[in-house]
Amino acid sequence: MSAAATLQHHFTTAEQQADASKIGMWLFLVTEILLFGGLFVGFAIMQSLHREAFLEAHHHLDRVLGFVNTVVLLTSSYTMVMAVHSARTDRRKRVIVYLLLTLICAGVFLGIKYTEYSHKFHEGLLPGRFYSHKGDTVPGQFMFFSFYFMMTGLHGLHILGGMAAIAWVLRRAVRGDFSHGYYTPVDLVGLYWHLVDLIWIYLFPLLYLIK
Amino acid sequence: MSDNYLSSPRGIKSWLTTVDHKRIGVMYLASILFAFLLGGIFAILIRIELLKPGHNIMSADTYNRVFTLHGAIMIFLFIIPSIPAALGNFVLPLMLGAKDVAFPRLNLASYYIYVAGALLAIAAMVAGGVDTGWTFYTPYSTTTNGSVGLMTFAAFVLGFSSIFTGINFIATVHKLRAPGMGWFRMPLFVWGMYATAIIQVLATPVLGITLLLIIMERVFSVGIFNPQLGGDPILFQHFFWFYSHPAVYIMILPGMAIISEVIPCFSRKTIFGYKAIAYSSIAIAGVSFLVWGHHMFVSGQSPLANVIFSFLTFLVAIPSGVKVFNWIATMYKGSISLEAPMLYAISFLLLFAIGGLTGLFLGALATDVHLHDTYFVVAHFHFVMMGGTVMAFLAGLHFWWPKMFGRMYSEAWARVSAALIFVGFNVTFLTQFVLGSRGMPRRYYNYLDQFQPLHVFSTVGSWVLALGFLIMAGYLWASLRRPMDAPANPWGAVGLEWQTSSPPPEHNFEEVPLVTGGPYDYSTPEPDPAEVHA
Amino acid sequence: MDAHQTAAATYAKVLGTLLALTVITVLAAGLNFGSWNVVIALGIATIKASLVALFFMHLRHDKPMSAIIFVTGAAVLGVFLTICTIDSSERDEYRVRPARESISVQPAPSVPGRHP
Amino acid sequence: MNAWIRSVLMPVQGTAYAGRVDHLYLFLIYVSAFFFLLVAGLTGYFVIRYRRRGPGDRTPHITHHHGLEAAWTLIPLAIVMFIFFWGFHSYMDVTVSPADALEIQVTAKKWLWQFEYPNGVRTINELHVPLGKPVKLVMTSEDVIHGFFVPTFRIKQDVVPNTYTQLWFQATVPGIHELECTQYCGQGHSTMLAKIFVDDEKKYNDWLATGGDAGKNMPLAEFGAMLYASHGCRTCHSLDGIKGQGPSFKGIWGHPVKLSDGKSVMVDENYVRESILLPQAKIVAGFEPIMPTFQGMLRERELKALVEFVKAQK
Repeated sequence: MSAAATLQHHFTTAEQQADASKIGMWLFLVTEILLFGGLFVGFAIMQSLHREAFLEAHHHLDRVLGFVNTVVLLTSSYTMVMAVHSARTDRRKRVIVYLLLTLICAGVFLGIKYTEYSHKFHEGLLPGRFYSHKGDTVPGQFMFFSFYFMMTGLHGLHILGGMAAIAWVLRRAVRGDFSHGYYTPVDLVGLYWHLVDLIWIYLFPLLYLIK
Repeated sequence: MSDNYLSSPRGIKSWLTTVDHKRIGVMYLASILFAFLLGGIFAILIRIELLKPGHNIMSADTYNRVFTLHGAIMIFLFIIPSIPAALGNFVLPLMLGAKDVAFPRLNLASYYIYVAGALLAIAAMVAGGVDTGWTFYTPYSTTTNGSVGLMTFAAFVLGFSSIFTGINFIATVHKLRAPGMGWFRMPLFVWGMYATAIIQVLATPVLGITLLLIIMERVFSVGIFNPQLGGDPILFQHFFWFYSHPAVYIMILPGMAIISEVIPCFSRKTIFGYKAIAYSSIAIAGVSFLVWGHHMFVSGQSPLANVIFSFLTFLVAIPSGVKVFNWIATMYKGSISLEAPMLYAISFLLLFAIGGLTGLFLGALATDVHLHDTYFVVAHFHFVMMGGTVMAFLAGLHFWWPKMFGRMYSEAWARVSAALIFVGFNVTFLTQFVLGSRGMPRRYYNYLDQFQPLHVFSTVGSWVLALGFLIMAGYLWASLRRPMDAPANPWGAVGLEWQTSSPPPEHNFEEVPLVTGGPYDYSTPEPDPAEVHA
Repeated sequence: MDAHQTAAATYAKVLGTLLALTVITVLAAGLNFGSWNVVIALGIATIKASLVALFFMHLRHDKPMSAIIFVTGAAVLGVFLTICTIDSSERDEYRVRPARESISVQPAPSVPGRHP
Repeated sequence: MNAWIRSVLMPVQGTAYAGRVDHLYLFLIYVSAFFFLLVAGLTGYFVIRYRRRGPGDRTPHITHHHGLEAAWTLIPLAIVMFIFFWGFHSYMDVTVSPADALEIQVTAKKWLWQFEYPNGVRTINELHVPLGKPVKLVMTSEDVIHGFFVPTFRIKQDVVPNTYTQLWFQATVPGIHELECTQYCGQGHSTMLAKIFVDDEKKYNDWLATGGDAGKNMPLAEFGAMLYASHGCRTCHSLDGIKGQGPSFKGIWGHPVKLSDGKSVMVDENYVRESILLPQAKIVAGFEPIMPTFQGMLRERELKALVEFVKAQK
């Protein structure tokens, strides 16, 4: 697709259009940061009020799975940035390969998350009133799992959204829409994907590691 | 005149799928006016119920639902989208000399999200109602019956509509200014919208997560705001006001933005202190994030936080004061004519001054402790929101009405209506300052007999106010049925939006305008303000 | 294309650093630094996040506007977190600590059906 | 002038602190009046003086004036900082209570106020305090957030579940003062009122010694009517047959009522007594289990009085 065909009527140059899209995307990312930020603030305060319970509860999480998932997500960020880079340098086949790799990583991440979730469901480590784990020595651990599920759940929804977006740019990449003159969609989806990664970078130590 | 945005392309479908910012603005305008009518009906019902103590026309439960809906509708469905999404959508690209906003499809999505949110809110009203107050304080909101979950979800959805408008405006201002229009040649309306958009983008997501947490609390009992489960209800208030205080500036900054357009135009004079007004908008946006705790002076928040927030609150008074003085100075040696938009602008000046000054009583700790959660607060925010934002909205509506619809309205009736609204408003709400000072708490269905005379006074005022709005509805409706004969520039204004025809063509300008001077070159002779500064 | 090679190599190096930091943070969590545990964990997370933002999200070479937006958002969140934390710890002495066992089992009287 | 403004705008000054609040309040009234008249006066003067005389009006090109702008930035800044320090200073008076203050425990719940005195005496919706003595209130709520507001004392504090919030005052005007709930708490919010009785120390001590047994010389049904009004029963239970949050008392005595579990029960002494002390035990069909318990809050004679009162509602 030529650059002219992708220029909307109210812009005069492709650069102006790309800049506007980028500003729009970054503003959207900031709203995402603040949306998650509320949960982080809530977690910080509740953690300080129920230190013992949170400490005890986080032992129920599987550090190894958390670590593997972090590696998977960081790798997917790398493949994503390589996809953007390949689009910018007109390597169309590589764009497709890297996008596919990113999708696979995302799938692996969700697969592992699914294993973790089903384990928690089995044990009764559920949020709020559904918490039914037996044999706790420290009360109040349900609150940790409230946050665990809200934070990883919201994050998981963002992964799903990201996968849909990646699938969409993948389709366009296959169609041959992108070139060094026009690769904004890959670029923006990349930014979004990195933000999802960035949030996980904080979630991992907060939920799995901190004592 | 047939080739304008209203008539071409034709057909309902072309409206529902339009990405034209002007059409989206008009659809928003129709929707928010409907919301205003709905909220207004609830207001009148509240005032009738308060005519005498005890049961008049509704039960306490109904009353609680009615005042909740009045607040929620007026704030989320009317006042937040009123100026930015309706008027701003229409005029901001025109003022910048742009063909559209940066993301036209996002703009349409924002409108449909608004509609979806409104439908959800109406569904919540019908299915059980909501009796929490628009503030949704926990643990009341997490334990009461009714459709609180649905209502909070509606507000959550409406938040996205607001965020998308904000994102659109920021990108538009950055990237779509006409050739020659530097930052300091932008009209102050654009500066105001820009400051508003910053708050919309940065504050609304926190409201989003807060409302989601209420839903989670109701469904899962997650515990964060529930004291019985070890949570902290005061933390909820931090979350809520972290959005809702800046949201007050989402409401008032656009009002100030309109006044900065109307006063120079009807005074035929350059705005006084352009840069001071522009910077004060940004300053207000910045400081607005630091003052939310003044809603919590008696909540059980720590005394340290109270003192910090009280101090910061007084700082935010300064940029607002600066603006008022600049507007007055603009009128000095002007050529002032009192058409409807200017009448509303002057109403704004007087009422907003009262609203702002009574804010001092509420910012100071000792007096706030007495006045908090009384009718004094109710009166204060109605003076700012209605005396401020709504008056400015009406000024803007009358100012740009000919531009939007190509028709003039009856100036005589407009003056009658402006007078009734001004008088009715003051009778209704000045009284409430006295009620509050004397100790009448807000959200009271019943009250002590000693307060009755003032309540009667206030209720009668609300009828005068309603009459003013009915007349306005009448003459505006009548104007739409007249032939399209408004000139391109009925007020002799200088903004770019007046250089195109009324109503504008589909792509706004026949040719892209080239900006060579400042935005308010009313005075003669006309040197470039940029040069005067240099 | 040299520029291409350089960029691709940088991305690979960044990934390597990120993975190394992940290992370090897990190892550090095995040791006990007392109250520094949180600082170390979040410090490493912030370094990782900065790497992602600077290189993967191109903030290092992008127009400044993107970075301004990002930093403003982070700063606003910082204000929110700081004030909420200060107020919460200031209020700590007034809080009633519910009896330990009552936290998770005591149903609120007015909400039927909690904690079956 | 000051006294007149105060009498129009403010309630009686029931404490010395109220006087200090009113002082600031009056100052703010004058500051506001000055600035409002400045804004309104200049606007009005300019509108008339510079009204449009014709389409050919020429206006001067004035863009800014540094001196003026600095003045209307810095002067208001100085004024608001002054107000801040004043408000902060007076506020500090109410945050720190004197060490020798008489401590009274306050519990708020939907929709009544309960007070417990140092000697164990408890009252509902009536707070008795000695004149001229500092009184410290330690407050908590059993359900949602309520607000403790005494307009004549100029004090207010939210009452939060699981938190002890505090207030103190030193009443200087004997008589009855109104206490109002200011944090919205549902259906009975506007009737969640109480009376504060400020009496000289002897009268207060006498009252405290008799345990606040106000109704000891009244006939039972009459005493019950008083308790019905003072203990918040009327918020939910009407006497005229209209259904509120709870069933009306009209004509229920001696008749069976249907319960939410399908059984039915006769309204007699035992049932009324149980409903007061263990309100969740038998819920009348069609109502929510929201009534608070009065276990430990009523004397035997008070219970009897309430039973007699219900009996009298034919």
